[in-house]
Amino acid sequence: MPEAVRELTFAQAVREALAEEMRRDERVCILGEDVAEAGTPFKVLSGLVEEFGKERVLDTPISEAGFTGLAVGAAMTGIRPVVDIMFGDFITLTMDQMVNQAAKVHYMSGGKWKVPMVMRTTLGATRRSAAQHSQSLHAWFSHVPGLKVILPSTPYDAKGLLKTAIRDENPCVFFEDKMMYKLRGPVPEEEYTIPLGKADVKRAGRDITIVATSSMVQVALGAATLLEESGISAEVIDPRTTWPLDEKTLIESAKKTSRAIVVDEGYVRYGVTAEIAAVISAGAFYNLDAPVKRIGAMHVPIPFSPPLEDLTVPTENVVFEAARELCAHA
Amino acid sequence: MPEAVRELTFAQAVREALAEEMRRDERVCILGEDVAEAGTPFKVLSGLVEEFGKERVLDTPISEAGFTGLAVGAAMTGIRPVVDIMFGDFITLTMDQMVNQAAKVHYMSGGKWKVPMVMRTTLGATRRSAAQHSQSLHAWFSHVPGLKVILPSTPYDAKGLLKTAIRDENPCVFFEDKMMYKLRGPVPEEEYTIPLGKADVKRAGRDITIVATSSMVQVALGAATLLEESGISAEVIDPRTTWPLDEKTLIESAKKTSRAIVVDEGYVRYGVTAEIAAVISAGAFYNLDAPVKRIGAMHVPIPFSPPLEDLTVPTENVVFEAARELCAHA
Amino acid sequence: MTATTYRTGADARISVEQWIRMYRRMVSIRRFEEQVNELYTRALMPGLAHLYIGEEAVAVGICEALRSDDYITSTHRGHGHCLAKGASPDRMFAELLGKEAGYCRGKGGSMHIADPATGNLGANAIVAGSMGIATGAAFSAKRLRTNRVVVCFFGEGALGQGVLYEVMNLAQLWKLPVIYVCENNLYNEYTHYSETTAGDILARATAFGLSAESVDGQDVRLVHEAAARLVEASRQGKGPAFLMCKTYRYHGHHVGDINREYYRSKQEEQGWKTERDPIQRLRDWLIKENLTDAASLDRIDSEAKTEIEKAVEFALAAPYPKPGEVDQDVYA
Amino acid sequence: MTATTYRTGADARISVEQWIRMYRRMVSIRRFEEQVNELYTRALMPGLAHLYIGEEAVAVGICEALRSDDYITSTHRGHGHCLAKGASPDRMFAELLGKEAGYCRGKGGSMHIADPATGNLGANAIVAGSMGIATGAAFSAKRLRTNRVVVCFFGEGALGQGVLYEVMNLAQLWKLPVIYVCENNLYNEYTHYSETTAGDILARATAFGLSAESVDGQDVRLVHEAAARLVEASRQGKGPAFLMCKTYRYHGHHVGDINREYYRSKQEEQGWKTERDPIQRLRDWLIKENLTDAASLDRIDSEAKTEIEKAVEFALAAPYPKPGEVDQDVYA
Ligand SMILES: Cc1ncc(C[n+]2csc(CCOP(=O)(O)OP(=O)(O)O)c2C)c(N)n1
Ligand SMILES: Cc1ncc(C[n+]2csc(CCOP(=O)(O)OP(=O)(O)O)c2C)c(N)n1
Ligand SMILES: [Mg+2]
Ligand SMILES: [Mg+2]
Repeated sequence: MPEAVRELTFAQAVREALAEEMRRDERVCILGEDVAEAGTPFKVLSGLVEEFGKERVLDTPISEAGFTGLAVGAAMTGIRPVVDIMFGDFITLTMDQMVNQAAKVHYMSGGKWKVPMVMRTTLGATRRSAAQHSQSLHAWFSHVPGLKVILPSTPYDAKGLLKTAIRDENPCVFFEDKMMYKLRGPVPEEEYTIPLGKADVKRAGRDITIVATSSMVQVALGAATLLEESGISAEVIDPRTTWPLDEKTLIESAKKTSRAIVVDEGYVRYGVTAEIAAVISAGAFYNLDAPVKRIGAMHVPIPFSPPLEDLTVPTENVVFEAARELCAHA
Repeated sequence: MPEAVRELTFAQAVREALAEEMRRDERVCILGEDVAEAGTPFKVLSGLVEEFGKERVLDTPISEAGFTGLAVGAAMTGIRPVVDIMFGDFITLTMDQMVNQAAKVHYMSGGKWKVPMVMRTTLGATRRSAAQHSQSLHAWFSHVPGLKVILPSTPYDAKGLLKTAIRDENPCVFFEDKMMYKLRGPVPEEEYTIPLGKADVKRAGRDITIVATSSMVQVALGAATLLEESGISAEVIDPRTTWPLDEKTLIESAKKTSRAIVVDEGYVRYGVTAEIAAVISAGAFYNLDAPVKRIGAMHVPIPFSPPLEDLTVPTENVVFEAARELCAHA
Repeated sequence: MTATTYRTGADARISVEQWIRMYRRMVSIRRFEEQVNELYTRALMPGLAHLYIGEEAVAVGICEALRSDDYITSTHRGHGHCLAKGASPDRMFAELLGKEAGYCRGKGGSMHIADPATGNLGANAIVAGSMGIATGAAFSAKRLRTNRVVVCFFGEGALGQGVLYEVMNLAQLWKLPVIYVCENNLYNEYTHYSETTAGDILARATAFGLSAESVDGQDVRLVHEAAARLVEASRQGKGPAFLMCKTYRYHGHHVGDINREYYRSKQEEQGWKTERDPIQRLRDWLIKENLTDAASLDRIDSEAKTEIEKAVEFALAAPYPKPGEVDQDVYA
Repeated sequence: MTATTYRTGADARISVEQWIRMYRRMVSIRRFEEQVNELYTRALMPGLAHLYIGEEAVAVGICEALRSDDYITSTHRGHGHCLAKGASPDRMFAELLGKEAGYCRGKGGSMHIADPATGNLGANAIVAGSMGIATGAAFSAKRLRTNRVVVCFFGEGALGQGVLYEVMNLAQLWKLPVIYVCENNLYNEYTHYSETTAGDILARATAFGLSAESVDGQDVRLVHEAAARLVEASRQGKGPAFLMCKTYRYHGHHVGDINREYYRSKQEEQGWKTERDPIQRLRDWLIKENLTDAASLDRIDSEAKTEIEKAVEFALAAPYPKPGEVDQDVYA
């Protein structure tokens, strides 16, 4: 990254990625509920319909399965759709289209048809939106061969990864933590893309590896600062994509530091932390000084009540304490 | 288990569990496609409509979301529905009903409403049914708080676990490996149930722990026989339910043997093997002599072509070789 | 429309007490929702809420036609349904504030209020999310021979979800006692329904064999007349029905939706408020017909106001659930 | 029905060559499917297959109305659609046997045959699974101004799936060139459609604004006439349409469904086979109208037989994919 670059919010970075790709390639279309004039409830898409028109930014009925399925067919036949699923909780309605159709079309057809589409959706809690608007369900898609799953943690990554996803020939799912839309960060004016499947060392360190995804990267970075004050040097690694997964970078880091924590806002059980912990536990087996620690959402539907909800998501402090404890081990 | 008990097939055991529970509790109903006269394509339900009538064994339209949703409401209001989803691949269509509704109703209502329902469905490949009829997607439900997930591996377990699931006050998902329906095994005539959340040591051993689910238990037992001939004593543990998960039994076994393999027919990545490997890696950290090895479906949509399909699923030999290799470690 | 056109046969069977109760409920809902807005504006309420103001006649006219053990399912815009089915404002406010005294111990919030005591199967934050549930409750009612009827409330946006058609098919095949009530307030969030809804709405129900009709949702008397008729038929075993109520939400999609001019005009809003207000309409009619007088209605208004104010106070003062509650009730 | 009633305006525009081609295609499909059954019975085919025998007039009559670059989507009962759209039997058999020479290199099998060269977007083993895809292809056709039309084939069982209503709504709102073709063969697997289908099927489409009609699917001339008209209208920008073809599968739901008497009688089967066979019907008409003679048709019959036999031989002799293929083409 060059110095003194412009700052954008996460939402602006997403919007800029879309606008640039829509300018570059007129096959790119956006489909979703309230995406046009409203620009989505999060206002992430504001202004796009004005520039690209209603033919390319299409308000749909509330039919997540229907328009996701439509996008699969459109992608097979020359359009590059970007589907907007307002809340990640609603991917439940699209699983057949994404998993039985989008993910399998290329393979089942012996490599003949392709499905170059992107689904953009959200994850993340603490918005006081309760159990049906707060889930982080990205582990499901990560489990399915044929899909790529992207979890940007900064405005910079959001822009670069989304541009790559739009150009990718496969169905990609792009999860945005809704609580990060206002997060600001440097985003250069110049064109750039970020490859899928390459982890990013968000902070180098020696004593412990913290693997974190999406907004948990910010939490991990906060924890790393606290740890530094306690004399512990934490390395924060952001896989950026859960599939493809850059195992090598994660394992090498854990080998170096000999301790690892995995932080993800999905449920711990059968979730992203399970896979990454399993990968590190096996890959760095002979170097680890302590069990890999997993941190994620509490195993409950997300409660509405703020004091309860706040207990369910990982915080800087929880990560900090866990790291300190791990570092106390031989 | 008493000696010289009767043998039943897996399908018969499932049917008997349903019949007994339907006799015991007239609120129990079965809903699904071709469940009545046809008794399902696998003939698992043959004879039930004759005994219980069309009011309690209901053929539905091909509306997986619709009748699963209907079951949620019926369960809340006094019926105990058992929903039949013909192939596990079709749970994609029920995710909203199961995850956003069934799993959350109890919690979201502050404990007031309950959803005592069972979804029965299948998993497992090698039936030459290709990518949309061969998946083992149980990891998804295992990830979701509010659901219980059951994977019987023998006729005995199938009967006892299904009876318990029907009596449970929560939404339970019961996965049957379609390739096991003809498997025979002892099933006593006397009434019994099996608690959810208790692993079963299917074979005791000293040198290595093989944790296996569903039909992979049979594969693991086969491998254990081969291993015995090589002088390796394998302990085969069947968690029986992925949620609740009997961590203690798994960890204790791994501590004892100091080596573990996890075998599950779902995809390895972000799947059941990830969770179990992570649990054992952390829980038995100081006792393991080798990394926990994971074995599952190859990370590809299941191909139709028999020689290809056979490469995608774990076999006795693969488990045997993996175990031998692990045991070669210090 | 003149008063006499309202004097249908059904009207005649409704007692004055019932009209007064409906009036009181509509006023309560409105006061309730105004307070919700107030709580939001004063940053006392966590999250958002979707106000029912303007649509009161629908919930009230329909729930008045139900027995207390009949069931309803509700939506993200659910406060009106809950109150009309008999929930009490104090515990509702407590829920909206995430307090332990709330209907769901604070775990549900605005979009998930549920209450077995009043037959409320729950509000639902998934558009069309409660359709299966409502149909299933009707399945139980039929199988258990409880003679109950179920009302499934949903916005016209839910017409976009396929599950509606799946369950209407099931309900008609099995003759289940469920009334699908479409609250057509013209907007799916920020998009006019004409942009999302092809063809003819009622035909979407009649195609599945349901009887379907449409009613002016701003007139509680018409709503109630239709509801009473359809509920009765369903209770008699005639199967499901579909009722579209034409209505309007005066406020934004949710409390934070303040600038609305990019999707609808102030004039349009003004027209509905001044010319078709359901509370004003019933009030005018009651007075005109000499069923009561303005002073009595004013008294009801101020009682409602007081009741709601007290309820807010109760909720504001109520404690949050204890931290240990967080992992309770995940499993029954 | 007498021959003259067939002489509609549309009929007149069809050349003899076209009728002969349709005849040949129907015969080919039937011979193909008989061989599939044979392969299954002789345990030479892995897995199962769903035979199209009896329904040939639907696929053939409709695909004859399509350009070769028009798209189709198909179902688990898809061999007829593939062949009618121009696929060659040898590579289809190879696919059914899991051979590398198959359309999908053996990875798809009977239920997933797809072929860009003939505009076949793919068969689909999820009931209603291809409806989104078909509608999306129509979206592309409209946006990219290719003037293509898409035909979405599905069985009447798919009427149970909500996604159909979601995409019909979208197609009508956006005036997409897609024809939803419902092959009503009376059964959803082992259940008669009247037990699963409430109301009126055509009304389910007209409710969303689609033009909808029903045709005797055993008469290729009626099917083709309707298809040609609807396809043309769609190509002109008139939007989507719905066509129900009343038809019947002679065999079981799949090749292993032998004992069918618990869900349908032998008489019923016999009636359809002897009185309404689509091949026999076209044959009789062609001869009666002097458009060809029996000897010429016999020649076609035996050519088709030979072609299919050769295709089977090719497939049986063809090699399986190499093991290394197994993890190829997961990602593009
Ligand atoms: C499955 C799903 N998709 C999208 C949303 C987001 N959403 C919440 S309310 C709403 C509009 C609902 O419109 P309508 O059904 O007409 O109800 P109204 O708000 O007008 O009462 C949308 C799109 C949701 N909650 N659930
Ligand atoms: C979503 C889904 N549910 C169930 C099935 C199982 N299944 C396969 S074919 C079929 C019946 C289909 O009937 P219809 O659509 O009328 O087609 P037909 O077989 O009569 O051609 C069913 C239930 C499936 N493949 N997909
Ligand atoms: Mg609305
Ligand atoms: Mg059929």
